[in-house]
Amino acid sequence: MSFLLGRLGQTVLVLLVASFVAFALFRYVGDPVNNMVGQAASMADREAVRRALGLDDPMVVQFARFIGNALRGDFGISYRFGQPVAALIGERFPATLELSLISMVIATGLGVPLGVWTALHRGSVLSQVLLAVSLVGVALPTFLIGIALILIFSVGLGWLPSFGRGEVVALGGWTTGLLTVSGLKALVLPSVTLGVFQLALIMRLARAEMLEVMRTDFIRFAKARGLKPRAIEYRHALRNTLLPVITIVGLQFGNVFAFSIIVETVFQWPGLGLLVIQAIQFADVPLLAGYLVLIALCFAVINLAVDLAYVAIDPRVRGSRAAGRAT
Amino acid sequence: MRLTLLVSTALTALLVAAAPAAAQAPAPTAPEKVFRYAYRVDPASLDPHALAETFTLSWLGQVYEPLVGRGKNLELVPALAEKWEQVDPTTWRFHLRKGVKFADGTPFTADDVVFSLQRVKKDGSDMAYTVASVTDIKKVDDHTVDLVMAKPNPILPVQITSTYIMSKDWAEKNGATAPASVKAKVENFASTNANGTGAFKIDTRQAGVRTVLVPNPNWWGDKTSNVTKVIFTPIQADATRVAALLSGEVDMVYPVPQQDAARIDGSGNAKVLKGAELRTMFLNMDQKRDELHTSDVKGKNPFKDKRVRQAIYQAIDMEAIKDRIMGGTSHVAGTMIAPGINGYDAKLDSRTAPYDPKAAKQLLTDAGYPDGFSFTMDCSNDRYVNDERICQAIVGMLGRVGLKVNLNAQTRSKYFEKVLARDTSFAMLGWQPLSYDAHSTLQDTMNTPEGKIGTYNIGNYSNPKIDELTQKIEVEVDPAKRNALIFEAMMLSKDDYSHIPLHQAGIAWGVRKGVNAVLRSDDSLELKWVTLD
Amino acid sequence: MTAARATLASWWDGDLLYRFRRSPVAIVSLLVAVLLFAVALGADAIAPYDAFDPAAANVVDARLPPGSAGMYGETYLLGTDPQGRDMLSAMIYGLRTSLMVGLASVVLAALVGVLLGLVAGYFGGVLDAVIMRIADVQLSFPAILIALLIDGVTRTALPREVHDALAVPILVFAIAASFWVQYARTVRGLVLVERNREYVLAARVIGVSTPRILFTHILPNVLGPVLVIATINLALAILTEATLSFLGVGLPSTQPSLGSLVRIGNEFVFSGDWWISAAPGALLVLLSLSVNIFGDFLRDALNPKLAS
Amino acid sequence: MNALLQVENLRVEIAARKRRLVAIDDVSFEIAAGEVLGVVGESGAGKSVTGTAVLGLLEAPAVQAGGRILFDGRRIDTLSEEGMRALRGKEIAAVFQDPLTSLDPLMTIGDQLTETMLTHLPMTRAEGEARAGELLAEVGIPAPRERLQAYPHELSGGMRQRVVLALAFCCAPRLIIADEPTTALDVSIQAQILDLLRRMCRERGTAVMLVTHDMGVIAEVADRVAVMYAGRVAEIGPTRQLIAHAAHPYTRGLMASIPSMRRREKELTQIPGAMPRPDAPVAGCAFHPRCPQAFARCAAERPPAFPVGAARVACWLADPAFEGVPA
Repeated sequence: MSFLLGRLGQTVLVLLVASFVAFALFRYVGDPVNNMVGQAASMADREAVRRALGLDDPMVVQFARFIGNALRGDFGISYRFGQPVAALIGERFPATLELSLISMVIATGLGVPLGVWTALHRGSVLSQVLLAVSLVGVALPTFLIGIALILIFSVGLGWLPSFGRGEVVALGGWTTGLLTVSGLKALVLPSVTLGVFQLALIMRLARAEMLEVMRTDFIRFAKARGLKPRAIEYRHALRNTLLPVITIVGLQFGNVFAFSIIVETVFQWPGLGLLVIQAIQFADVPLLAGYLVLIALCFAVINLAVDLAYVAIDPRVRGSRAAGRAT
Repeated sequence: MRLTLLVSTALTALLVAAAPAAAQAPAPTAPEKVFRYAYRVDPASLDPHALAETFTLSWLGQVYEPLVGRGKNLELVPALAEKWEQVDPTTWRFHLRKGVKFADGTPFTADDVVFSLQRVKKDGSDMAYTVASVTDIKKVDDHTVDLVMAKPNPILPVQITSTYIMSKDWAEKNGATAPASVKAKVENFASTNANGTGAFKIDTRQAGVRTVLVPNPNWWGDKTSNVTKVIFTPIQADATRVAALLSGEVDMVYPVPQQDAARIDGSGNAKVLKGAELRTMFLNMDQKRDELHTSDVKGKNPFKDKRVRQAIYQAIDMEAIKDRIMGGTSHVAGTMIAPGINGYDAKLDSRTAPYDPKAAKQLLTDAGYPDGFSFTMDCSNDRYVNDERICQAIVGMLGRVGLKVNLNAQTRSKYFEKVLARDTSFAMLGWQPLSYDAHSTLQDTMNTPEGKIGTYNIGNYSNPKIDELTQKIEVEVDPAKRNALIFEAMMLSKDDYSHIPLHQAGIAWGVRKGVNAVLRSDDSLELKWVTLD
Repeated sequence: MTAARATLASWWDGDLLYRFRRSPVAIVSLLVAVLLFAVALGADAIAPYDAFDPAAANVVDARLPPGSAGMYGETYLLGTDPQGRDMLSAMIYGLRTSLMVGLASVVLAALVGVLLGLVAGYFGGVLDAVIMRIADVQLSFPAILIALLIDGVTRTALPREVHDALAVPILVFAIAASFWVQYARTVRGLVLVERNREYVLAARVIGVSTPRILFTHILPNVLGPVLVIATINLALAILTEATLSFLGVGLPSTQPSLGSLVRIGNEFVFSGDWWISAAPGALLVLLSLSVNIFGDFLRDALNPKLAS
Repeated sequence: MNALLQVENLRVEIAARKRRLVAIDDVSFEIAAGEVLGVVGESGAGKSVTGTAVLGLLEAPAVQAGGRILFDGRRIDTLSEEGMRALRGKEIAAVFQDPLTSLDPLMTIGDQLTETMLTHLPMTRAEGEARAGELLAEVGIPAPRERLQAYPHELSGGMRQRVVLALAFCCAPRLIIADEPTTALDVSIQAQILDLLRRMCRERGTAVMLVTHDMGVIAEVADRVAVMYAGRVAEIGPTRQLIAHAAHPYTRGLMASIPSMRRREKELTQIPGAMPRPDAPVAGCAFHPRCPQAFARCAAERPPAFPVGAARVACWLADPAFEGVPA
């Protein structure tokens, strides 16, 4: 329980910091006025708009107003889109989440087995090749990968779409591209682009962890017990390898969200990243503020998921129940 | 928190939702003619009076209509008004088209015109300037409306070609009687929905992602287009946009970066339509401060010296910019208005002085700057075609005559904030009169700044003679006399090197084979003229 | 001091060098990295033209293919960019900028991170809790996002001239701000182990001052892992800078970095002027790859647990 | 000869850089069925490597470079990987030093026991689980049935080593390699575990190779002792004889430490100087630089094993031809 309380405290802290950063943005970034008036507006018009937005109030007043609104989930109306920020984010969030999830699934689903395999076959040529390729994967800038994939698979071969999300299906308030052929096709290039770096990273990490676990005493003891190699590698080593890997996968999720900004720019993927890069360009502060808080929230949710995964896998974390039975 | 709630409900919805409803359910009874096209951005709002921004207005022109429209060569054509006349010097009478219906079926009448123009004048409207001269809007009968002005305004029909008419009933029923205003933080039904008299109507729309349009069955006009469905997508990244055209995912993209034109033409399944913009790019020099605040010259302002301005003019090789940066598609400008703008005269449109770095250096020496001087140049990097590259080229050219220019290229919002606050010594700007009339160029970019006048005269150039001529042009009814006045004013500016006109950028649309579109020099795609083979 | 010297000796004792001699990949990667560093250092002498001087660009020579001759008799080995700038020169200066930003941000992050990690690990308690909480919060904001925000904020808050002059320090700060956590966490973990070692306890008993214990006894023992993190972070920092510049929020266009060169080149991927994007892109990948491979080698070589 | 285990001229080398270091050099000994052989020596003397070699668990860069290992008269060092695995845990079991790290932290004790038995013995899962409960009872764990569901971290160190013993004995092996089985435990628990080990071996007639640096343990448990020094056997013989009449100067040095029984390693190294490291081998007798009785021949020639009573001693002093140190 105290474990969860501590997590909650941390989440609140993160949210507070996020709001502060969001407010700092609100106060200091860009002059939104120019984005809201046309080219024919006079300087007097501009002043009027500035007053209407409350940009002339003292900072403290603006901060108080910001916090008050944020607590009610109200981040105001986007300067750029003229719609409530919460609605805009809600509309775009599914696209980014699906993209991030799928790329993480690709990265984890391939990265962990490859990492384990290369760890178990340290000397083999294929393992060395895979390692070298993974280094290239870590070293390649995401934007270059995206451009190259478009050139090859969209323009060159014409197999996969170069932009957008394809046909989406609405499930309640959620739109998903996972249920249509065109939606799935559209997902391929962006999620691969986003996943390459993570794949390489996770593979290398899984390999390093696996190697480390394979040197532990309990694996040595398991060998001394005459267990079959498969049992040692998969029943014992792999499960112990997964713990740190899960932590990293959780942490990397934040990075995937950030890198989705680049991928969404390259592929015109209609998600939050595209929204936020526009928000930065147009100094759309309410939108930025909402985005920041959402990122912090996502972080909290992912952390919770990681904690739950730990509880599921690692009996040592289920402390309280076990304590009653200890000698 | 609402956001949490939103996210969690969305998640729940995903997990438990039963019946997936297909967003797009094409039912191909007749062969569908789908036209898919992409532009760099999405229209900012669907409210036709919310934002005076060229693309938004152009795009909304497919759904909404003005009283007076523009033809394929930008000539005035009847739209919702069949004809218009000046019944006296201060009254314009518009005879409305009969039998017109809005997309929702309600008939179009004079009440809608009165309502819409009043709405345009309300707080929050960004289009008020188009009817600023109108003091009264009178319904004469169901199909006649009078616009009354305090003083004669000969160009009113020209000014209102983007002033769109909404349905009074629809607006009242949906609480959209005032313009959606990002300024007052109010949005309304009209910013996300539309009901116009135009050739197309909106089927579905997700802002910033995708908008589907279908032909408006109630449209009054000549049905040239055989398109049955239009899918519009904003694609911001140039490379992705071109890739989408080349891979056949869209039928048309614009703008096409000039350097990609050859590739598209050579692809065999698409071609590039080319034209020139109506927007003139030009340089502004601060001619007001007594000392340039970004320069190493202290105690005086070199730009106040006409020889310095001329030196800069002669140091810039506009032809090289055209060839090397604009891919040969731009039109080198000799004056501040483009061909196609009312008041344009080819006699204005030649270089005032030749490109001649030696002469420029001599002029600088004569002016007392044999070793040149330094200053900062402001430039946008995402507003105009190749803006940053043009500025970089200019910095290089000025460097060759000894002027040390620091380039400050930034995103449009920051750029405009800075230069509109006159926090600049030297800046590049583009201007396209929304009315396609030289008066706007004179009033907004060349007149002495005061109140609503001269807002975009970034260099604060002041010439009382030009100010006076501008006022005369505003009220002169006789076209010939009016054009003579415009000519005179433009010549004054040229002789004075008040601004340095550079060019009108080329317009390039990438069009797939089998798609026929009309390239208009205001860069506006009119869906009603699009046909598919 | 003896502990310091002993540790230093144990890194650089024959073992590391021996492993290095035996690894052709490590040798090549280090050679490439060193060569690139040297080219960057000597940019002023090596680059055929001054890429920072806008006057040197001649728009008439724009987009010439590699090997072309310019209007005034210049030779462009790798062609020219859309401004008529010599690609080779721009890339050499871009390399310098990228390396400068990468190195500086790694050094800054390492300094801050090591210091905070030492303090948190050695003193523990509230100080530790506060520092590690900050680190946790920091971790929830991805590097790119932090850098984007910091750069965006300073860009608006500072006058343009000031920002331009400070562009490199700001970028360095932005990248370092997201990298320090890794050092702090690693060092803290190591310090927790080291501080209970006998030699530290002994030093404490005989009254050696705390800073002295930290810097002469503990620090040398944690430098190995720090070096490994720093090398790998250098590659990451270079990529981060490139990514930010690609998004257009990095350095001003008058101060090319490899990332901003690729961004410009990206506009020409369909035009047939392949060298504008391919040349700086290849250099960027080469730099990042060589540093990464060498970092990888260092990690394996310095990690006794992985040593075989 | 009815020895259960015979090690003949075992040589283990470690590949390092350009040369191969000799970790175990010409080591020979045998263990009879039901016999406890103590292997004693300073750390680095090669005790554990010898045990590991017998188990067939040498890992690169260490390799067996010579000699033979026979189990029950059958050569086992040439067995295939799978053949050796089948033997490990079933015929030859092991107990390692640290019970805290010998068990897989993510698996219950019952599962680890069952898993081992199911690998080697023809039994059903239910039988395995029942047997696991009995085993826990035999090693003296209270409430054994409930403990089957416990995870290692829920048990104390002593309990865990009992579990390790249960794992070692679960398939009724004929030989147990016990590598410092009590070193990591509290002194009070050491005796309990040692008693348990001795009792179980006696009951089942299991032979033990007990690796330790603690002469006290040897004196208490072992039937015979092998003293190792720098990868060689210095002296091997009945425990009683070695304690009473050690022939090798090194053994005598060791015996001097017995009065302070059950002390730690420091006592063992009371002899001035340090054991030569494998990368700096010493010519002749490896002990001669530290030997108070060394003479010229010791530095020049390596002593073979001379029989002294029931023992064999690798020392020139034990040479029947030896007449005394030349003046």
